[in-house]
Amino acid sequence: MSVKEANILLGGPQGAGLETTAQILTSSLAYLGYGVLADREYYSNIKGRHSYIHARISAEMIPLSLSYPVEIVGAMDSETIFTHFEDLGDGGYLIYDSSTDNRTLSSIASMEPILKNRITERLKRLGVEAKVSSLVDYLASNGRAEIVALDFPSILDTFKKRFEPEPIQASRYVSSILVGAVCGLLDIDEEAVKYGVSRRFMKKEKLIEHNVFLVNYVADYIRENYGSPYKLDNSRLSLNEMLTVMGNDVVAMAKIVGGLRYQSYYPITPASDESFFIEAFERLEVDGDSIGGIVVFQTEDEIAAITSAIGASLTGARVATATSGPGFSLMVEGLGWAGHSEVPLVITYYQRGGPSTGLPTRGGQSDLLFTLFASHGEFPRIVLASGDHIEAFYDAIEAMNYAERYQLPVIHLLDKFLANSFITMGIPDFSKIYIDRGMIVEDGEDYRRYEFNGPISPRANLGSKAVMWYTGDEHDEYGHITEDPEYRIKMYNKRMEKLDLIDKEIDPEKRAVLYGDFSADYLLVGWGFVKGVAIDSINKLRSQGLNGAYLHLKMFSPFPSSYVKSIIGSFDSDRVILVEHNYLAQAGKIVAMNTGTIIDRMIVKYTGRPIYVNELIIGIRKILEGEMRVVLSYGA
Amino acid sequence: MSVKEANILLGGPQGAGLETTAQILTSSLAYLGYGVLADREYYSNIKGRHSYIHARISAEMIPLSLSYPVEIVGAMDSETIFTHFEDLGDGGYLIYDSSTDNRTLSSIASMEPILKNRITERLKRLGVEAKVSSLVDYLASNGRAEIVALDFPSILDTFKKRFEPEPIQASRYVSSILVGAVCGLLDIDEEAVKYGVSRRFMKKEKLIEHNVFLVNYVADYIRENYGSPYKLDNSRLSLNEMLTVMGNDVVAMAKIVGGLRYQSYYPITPASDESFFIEAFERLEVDGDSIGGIVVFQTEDEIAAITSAIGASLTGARVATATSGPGFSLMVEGLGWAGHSEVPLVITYYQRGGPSTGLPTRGGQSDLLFTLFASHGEFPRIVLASGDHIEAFYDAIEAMNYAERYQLPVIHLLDKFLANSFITMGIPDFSKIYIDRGMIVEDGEDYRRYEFNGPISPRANLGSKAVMWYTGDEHDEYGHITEDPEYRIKMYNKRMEKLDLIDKEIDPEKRAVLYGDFSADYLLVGWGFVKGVAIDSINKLRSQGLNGAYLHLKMFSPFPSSYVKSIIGSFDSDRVILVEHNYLAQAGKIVAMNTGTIIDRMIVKYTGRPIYVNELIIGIRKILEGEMRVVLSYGA
Amino acid sequence: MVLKPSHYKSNVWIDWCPGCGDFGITAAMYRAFSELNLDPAKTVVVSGIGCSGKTPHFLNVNGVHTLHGRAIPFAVGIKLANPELTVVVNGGDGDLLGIGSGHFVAVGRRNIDILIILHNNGVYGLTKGQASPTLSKGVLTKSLSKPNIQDAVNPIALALASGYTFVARGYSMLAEHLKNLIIAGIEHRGTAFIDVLQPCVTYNDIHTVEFYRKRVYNLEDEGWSPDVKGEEQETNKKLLAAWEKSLEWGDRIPIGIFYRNTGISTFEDRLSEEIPIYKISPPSKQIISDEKGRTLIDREIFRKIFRDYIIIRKQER
Amino acid sequence: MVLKPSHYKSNVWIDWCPGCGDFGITAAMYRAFSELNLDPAKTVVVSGIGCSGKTPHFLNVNGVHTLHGRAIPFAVGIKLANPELTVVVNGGDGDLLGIGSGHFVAVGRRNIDILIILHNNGVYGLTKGQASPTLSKGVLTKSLSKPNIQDAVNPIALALASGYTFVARGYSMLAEHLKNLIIAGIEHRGTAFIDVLQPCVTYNDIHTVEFYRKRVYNLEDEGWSPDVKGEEQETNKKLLAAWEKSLEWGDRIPIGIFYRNTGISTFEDRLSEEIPIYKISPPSKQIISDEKGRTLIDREIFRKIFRDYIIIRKQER
Ligand SMILES: Cc1ncc(C[n+]2csc(CCOP(=O)(O)OP(=O)(O)O)c2C)c(N)n1
Ligand SMILES: Cc1ncc(C[n+]2csc(CCOP(=O)(O)OP(=O)(O)O)c2C)c(N)n1
Ligand code: SF4
Ligand code: SF4
Ligand SMILES: [Mg+2]
Ligand SMILES: [Mg+2]
Repeated sequence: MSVKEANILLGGPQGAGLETTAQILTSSLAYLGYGVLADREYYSNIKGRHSYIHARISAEMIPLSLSYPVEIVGAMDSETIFTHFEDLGDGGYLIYDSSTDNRTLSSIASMEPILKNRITERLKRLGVEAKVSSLVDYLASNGRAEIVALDFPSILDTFKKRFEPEPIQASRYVSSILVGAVCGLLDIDEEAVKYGVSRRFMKKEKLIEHNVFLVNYVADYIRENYGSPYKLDNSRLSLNEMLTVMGNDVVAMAKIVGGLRYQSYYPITPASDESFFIEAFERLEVDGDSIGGIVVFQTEDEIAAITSAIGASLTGARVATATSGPGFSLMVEGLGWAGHSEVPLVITYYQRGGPSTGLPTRGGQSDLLFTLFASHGEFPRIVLASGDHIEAFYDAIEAMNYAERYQLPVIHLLDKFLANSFITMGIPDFSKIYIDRGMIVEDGEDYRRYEFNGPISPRANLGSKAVMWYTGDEHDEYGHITEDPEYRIKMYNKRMEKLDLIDKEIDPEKRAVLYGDFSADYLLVGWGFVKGVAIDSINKLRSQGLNGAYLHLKMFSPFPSSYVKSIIGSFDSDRVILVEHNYLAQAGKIVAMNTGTIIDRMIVKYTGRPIYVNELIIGIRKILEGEMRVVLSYGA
Repeated sequence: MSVKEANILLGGPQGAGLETTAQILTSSLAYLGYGVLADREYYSNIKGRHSYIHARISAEMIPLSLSYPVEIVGAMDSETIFTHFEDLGDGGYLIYDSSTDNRTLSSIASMEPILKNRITERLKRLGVEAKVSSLVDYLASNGRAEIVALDFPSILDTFKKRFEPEPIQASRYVSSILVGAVCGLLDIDEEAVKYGVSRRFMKKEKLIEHNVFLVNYVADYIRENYGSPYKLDNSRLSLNEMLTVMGNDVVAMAKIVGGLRYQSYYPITPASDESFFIEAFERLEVDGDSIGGIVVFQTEDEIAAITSAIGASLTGARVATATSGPGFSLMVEGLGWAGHSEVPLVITYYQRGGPSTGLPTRGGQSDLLFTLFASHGEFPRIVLASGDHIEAFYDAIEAMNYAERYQLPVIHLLDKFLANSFITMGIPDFSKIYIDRGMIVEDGEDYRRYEFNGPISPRANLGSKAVMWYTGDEHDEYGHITEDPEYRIKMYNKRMEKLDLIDKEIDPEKRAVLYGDFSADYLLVGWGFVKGVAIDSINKLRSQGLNGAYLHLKMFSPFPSSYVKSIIGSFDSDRVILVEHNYLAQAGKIVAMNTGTIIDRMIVKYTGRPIYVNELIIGIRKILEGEMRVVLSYGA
Repeated sequence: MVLKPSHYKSNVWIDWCPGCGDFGITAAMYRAFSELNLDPAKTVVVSGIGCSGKTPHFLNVNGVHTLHGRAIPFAVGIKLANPELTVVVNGGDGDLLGIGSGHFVAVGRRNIDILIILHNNGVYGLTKGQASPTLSKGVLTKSLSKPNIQDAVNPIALALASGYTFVARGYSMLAEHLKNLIIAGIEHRGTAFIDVLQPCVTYNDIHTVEFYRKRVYNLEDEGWSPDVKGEEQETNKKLLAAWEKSLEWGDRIPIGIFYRNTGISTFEDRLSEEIPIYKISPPSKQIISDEKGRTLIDREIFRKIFRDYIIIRKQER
Repeated sequence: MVLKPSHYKSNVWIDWCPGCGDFGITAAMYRAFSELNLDPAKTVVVSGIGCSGKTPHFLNVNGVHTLHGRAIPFAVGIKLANPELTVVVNGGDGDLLGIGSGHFVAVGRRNIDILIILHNNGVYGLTKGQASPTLSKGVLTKSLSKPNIQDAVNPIALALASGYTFVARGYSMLAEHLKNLIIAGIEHRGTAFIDVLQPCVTYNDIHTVEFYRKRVYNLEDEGWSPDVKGEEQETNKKLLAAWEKSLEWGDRIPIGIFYRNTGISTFEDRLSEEIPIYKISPPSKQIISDEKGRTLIDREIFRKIFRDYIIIRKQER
């Protein structure tokens, strides 16, 4: 027997090697051609709080979404068992450290009191003592789960006897026990294990040897004692090469490919990993030769991040900055200057759970309306949101092209879900990529930066032969201050008419994409990371006889109003459902503002955790049965 | 013969005493019971650029709006003549300094080249040489205007001979020449002049004596030589006492009356005058006794302004901060913290011409959408806009009440038009004023700042007997950080449900006010300073047989959706017209977002100058004749 | 009733990395607060964002965990509105000297009576170890991919240049000494600053406990006298001496009070001069209406206060 | 071709108040630029907001009139992206030392090769005369309704504490001297700062031309030697001497170069070490695509650069 896909959850304390586990597994699986999507959930904490990885592995496709229950829960510690035992599907496998059998729930200091109370209540209702062994027994005894009890310390002892690792490091091998157990259950072969481990530890031969041993040792044990209940089908994916990347990485790669030459940033979760990635490639070396150089500049704050990026852009460099909510809030004044002064600028915006500091390491989509109207006064901007890793790649390059072509700020909206989830994907299609730097001029006798010749004036850079002026005040064609009312109107119009130009030039079907067709029974409307789970849920429901479609909104400014109106308008209003990661259903507000159509049915989630297929399906059914608003809440 | 109202325009270089002129005139007129509205237009400049005061004086009412042409143009300098000669109505009076007859247009360095070119063109077309004397002759000869030619230097000589003022001061008497001329034309009596001058120079007997002399001297001359063509009717206003105030002053007074105890600010036009006003009353002395004390704190920037105000609010003080666009852009992150942490806070927001530095000393209404969605994430806020000085007074107090009652930030939207226009108005009606501090508790065993008992938890202050925690992270009832999903939903809902509570508690008819009735032929929809000109234009048009109504939007969050929808819905869609001081017709977007009704006819103005009755009337007619969008542009 | 140090510990689980220097700072605060017998309800700990930013949650006094870099202006607002409160700011080096350095400089011009404690660990802890403004050029901690390209700011020198009237340095592992500094800082009337050397065990493998153990010495042990007595001459002398000491960083790192000047008026004093009732009745304490919600200022008082803006109409002719 | 000072004057009408010290600063800039024969197209004047903020419009070189307090980070971005440009910042005291002081401090840690000119007039000019951060406590200018309640920050001391490698003071009415300072500041490799005493005739009736005329003296005339030669010892000595001088403010006010250290690498140098091609081919100069708009990085190069992220599938079994 074998399976087409497997869902797994691995949990443990922050800082204890969970990421290593995920990287090894993903590499091994990719090596065998499987598609993987893995979400990382963690607290705003460096060490000790509960974190976990939730993944889907598929032999048929690159997974677009996640779902519960899972087939395997791998627990590094007892907090994971208590937190996730109900995430395990009937008959699923719980991997845990049997040496912790005597741990009680109350002894777990790192668990939030609120959650502890809730679990206590739950266990009471189930009649289970709040102790690891009791919970495990309960799961085993009523056939709820298969228990893979591994005595971690004794496994490590065996291992230590053989390899004598430095004492301080021994604990860091725990993650390999989990990897091994999973490899056993999925029947990942030795070659793949070796591949995965080698990639993780790159050239560190000793570490590789140790960990390969440990993984295989545990995997063999599992195979012997449990078989491989989730042995995966051979992959049917056609990719021969795969990128294994997080969302941050994908965007960073795209920026590098797209010619980014200056990125400023101030550290912030979950945006800064992108900047570190780019910095690692600052020399842009190929076979020892440099083909360019990228300045990645850590500023003193986000105000300096955006204003220095603007400065750099004025010299003609292709620039961007990357941030998250609190950082963007500080960039608002600079954004206005860029919009007013017609500066090409990309802001890569990773949304997290707001408001304020909010849930800084969790996901959300609650900043859309803010990005559309941020900064005082009116100026044109592009707001573009990506739905998955692949979209993010192409969009990141388009964003830079748009910024230069239209000489304005482009806000590229992403979120923590995407930023921090691993995926395996194909290498981008280079035939779809191009670079558009807009209208650039070099020399400049009597150069006028804001020459009136339509919304776009030819751009000369600081350092070219032209002399020019910029100011945040209203200005004349040269960039000098003017308060003249007639000029004011002309210059204001010139700026604002960019929106009409863009609306004309960029195909509405690129700005909003319909998955499915008009004959569907219902229409989901969403954006960003909702895409995957929406499409998968629709597919699931289709197999249950419900035919749905998904309207994926990508560009919010300028908004493809008539196209969207026509699509939404062709569905009965009680069959149109917003799906968003926020409270207000913000995209719905933008639809209403632009089309006059109020969508009043919505499925929303704002716990900071992604929307899962299992809950979205239920949500859709509820709405189709007459509920107006469903608030989702699944996930620890 | 006498008139019911008079419109005048007085111009001169910034820093040359125009404000003095306006203050003296307003006081004199108020003393005689007339209603005055006077707008001040000036460049972002300290000395030398052209500025002017445009006023309406009425014997029948407190004027709500301004209009062109005017009956009197008083020119301190030749720039005023060239800039405003076409603002003068047929047969109107031009007061000017005949010693400048030889000044040519091209010699005026302070005039913007763009404007200079335009005037040159215009004069060419009129066949007039670009010289003061030629222009004056042209106006006189074809009967376009009556010319009041005063030789300023020789008048000053006469005066100097009599009083021997210090040489440096003589030039500062120029403003009194203008006052005198206007007083002559309007026939303002000596007692009133004396009153006006005395109030301006308070107790400085010598200055009073000098200026009274000069004003009367000129006024007498005018009466003798020109009569008093605009002798005003006796006032029919019933007020026995009048406040003569600018918008800034009114709001400051309201805040003082309303119990403000801490105001932080960073200097910015046109907001900081409000703070200076409050500071002048920091001791709150009545008959020598202090009845309170207000800390007015000039911070290092607007970030410190908002965050220190939040800090002060946490101690239980009634707090506010006042700013304009660029300052608000910097406050966005702090705003989110206040919303998230449920802190009572008023931000008095004076809009000016954006985007960016924009037209920093001109007016606008382009920040509405920004205030509604500023800061990342979602949290409740109130956004309230005032339409005139009187509304501003009551609203400023309500804003503080709302902030404390609902424990949230309240953004009180005003604009430069209001801030910098003088008005005469009655003393507020104290029976309409009350103070509501919301639910405050004093002691606190096991106090929970965010106790779950509906959207509003009883508030204890720092310094009370309770101990409490605040954080910008998502938190539990105590204010400690939590990332628990179930708690997250509860706390998030608690915050957001404030909007429903407010929507229930505050009468929609207070949030949107209909002037006129449903039987009207057309409906104007506007907000803020548009109110006066909208109502006056409707009245004007009514006398021409067109019956209109005006829907005045006052609260944008929470928006009185069904009330507004019902009003707008009862008009034919081609008879509903947005009137706004911005490009996008932003209030229209909010109407669409909340009601699904797109209003697609609009009259907008974004030159930074107010909308005038004369142009609005034309605009309305154009729309009723089928135009979709009218962009107004009157005013230098 | 005297409260024991343990009373100042809240029941929130402390989620700093085991061994983090922040534990030492917090412990010193518990002890200092206990020795001063601070009323938890009249004490406010204000923090920014970072590992250091979590501090208030671990203390059983009022806590205000604010925004990255903004702890100082929040604290200033709290203090000005209710000067009877004891206000302590805890901030990271990124927090106070990077994004927040504008406020750090500005508060020096005011001498508001608060204590600012810098958690100086050389890194941005909570965002995973980027170089903070106190990390020197060329230093390569394990969290960095290449040596630091920016130079370090000198917190002591900067505080002195900004006008702080109490400038000190402590070390988180010397809790008794740090406790005494905190007590002195709280007792100082004016803006007090303590630069606390705080090992970050997870990201900074240069400025470790080992590193500091060898280098740190106590200024007092060398007879250092930080106190300004009297005239400007003396102020300048002490200031310069402190500046000189602030440059000492290498084999020997001084801790203790570098500079203290009690002769400068606090901002609260200055406000009292402007507004005589300020101290008895600061903004937080004033009553602004009667029980029925009527304003203190009624029509008559309004007419008196704003008489300069009121025009009484000329009697009808 | 040598450009005369008048060439650097733009044709925009200068709308400062007659007699304003800003005229002197601008005139000194015209002359310094002329002596250096700067190419207007390769020179950028960056300003904040305020009376001082208008400066770029009056100069016939590239001008970037930015946001209040943000001139420094704008300038930093310009310089880093195109290090061949001469970049000069003009800012007010509110601008650079109030709202912008965080950037003022931060740039000191980098030693980026720009010159910063402070228009120090003691007031917020363009917003009508509020006290700026350089106005001392108790001072009552005619624009204030009561004596200043905040103390002054010392620009020279702050710049020294922040790591500036060239710190000077000029006086706007001594144009020749100021011109020389500007030349020295531009020629200095690293972050240079000139505190220019600038009378505001409209709002500041304390710090007038008369006031300065009596007090200002030239450091050079007293044999002051600001230059650090060599080791750290010397750096600290010069730094301390400069700090001491910075405290001199009263009957005698020194102008001239307080401190200069040419031994610190510029940020641009440091970047070149990281990215060898940086100086020849900085961000502004790089070609990122071919004429057809194809990316420099094609599929093959992509596979090479990112090979660590690419997994080649196991050959089919
Ligand atoms: C405006 C803003 N920018 C960035 C962040 C992200 N952030 C969180 S903690 C932190 C740095 C913390 O470093 P430090 O202040 O040194 O404190 P530590 O963690 O070292 O105690 C940053 C940049 C934020 N919360 N807000
Ligand atoms: C963010 C922001 N806050 C406030 C202002 C208003 N503002 C304009 S100029 C100015 C002060 C200028 O003072 P200073 O920097 O000393 O320059 P000066 O006019 O004296 O040359 C201020 C506060 C602004 N433009 N932007
Ligand atoms: S990351 Fe460093 S500063 Fe933060 S808790 Fe861990 S050891 Fe402490
Ligand atoms: S206000 Fe002062 S600084 Fe501004 S232009 Fe006038 S004199 Fe100069
Ligand atoms: Mg730190
Ligand atoms: Mg200034």
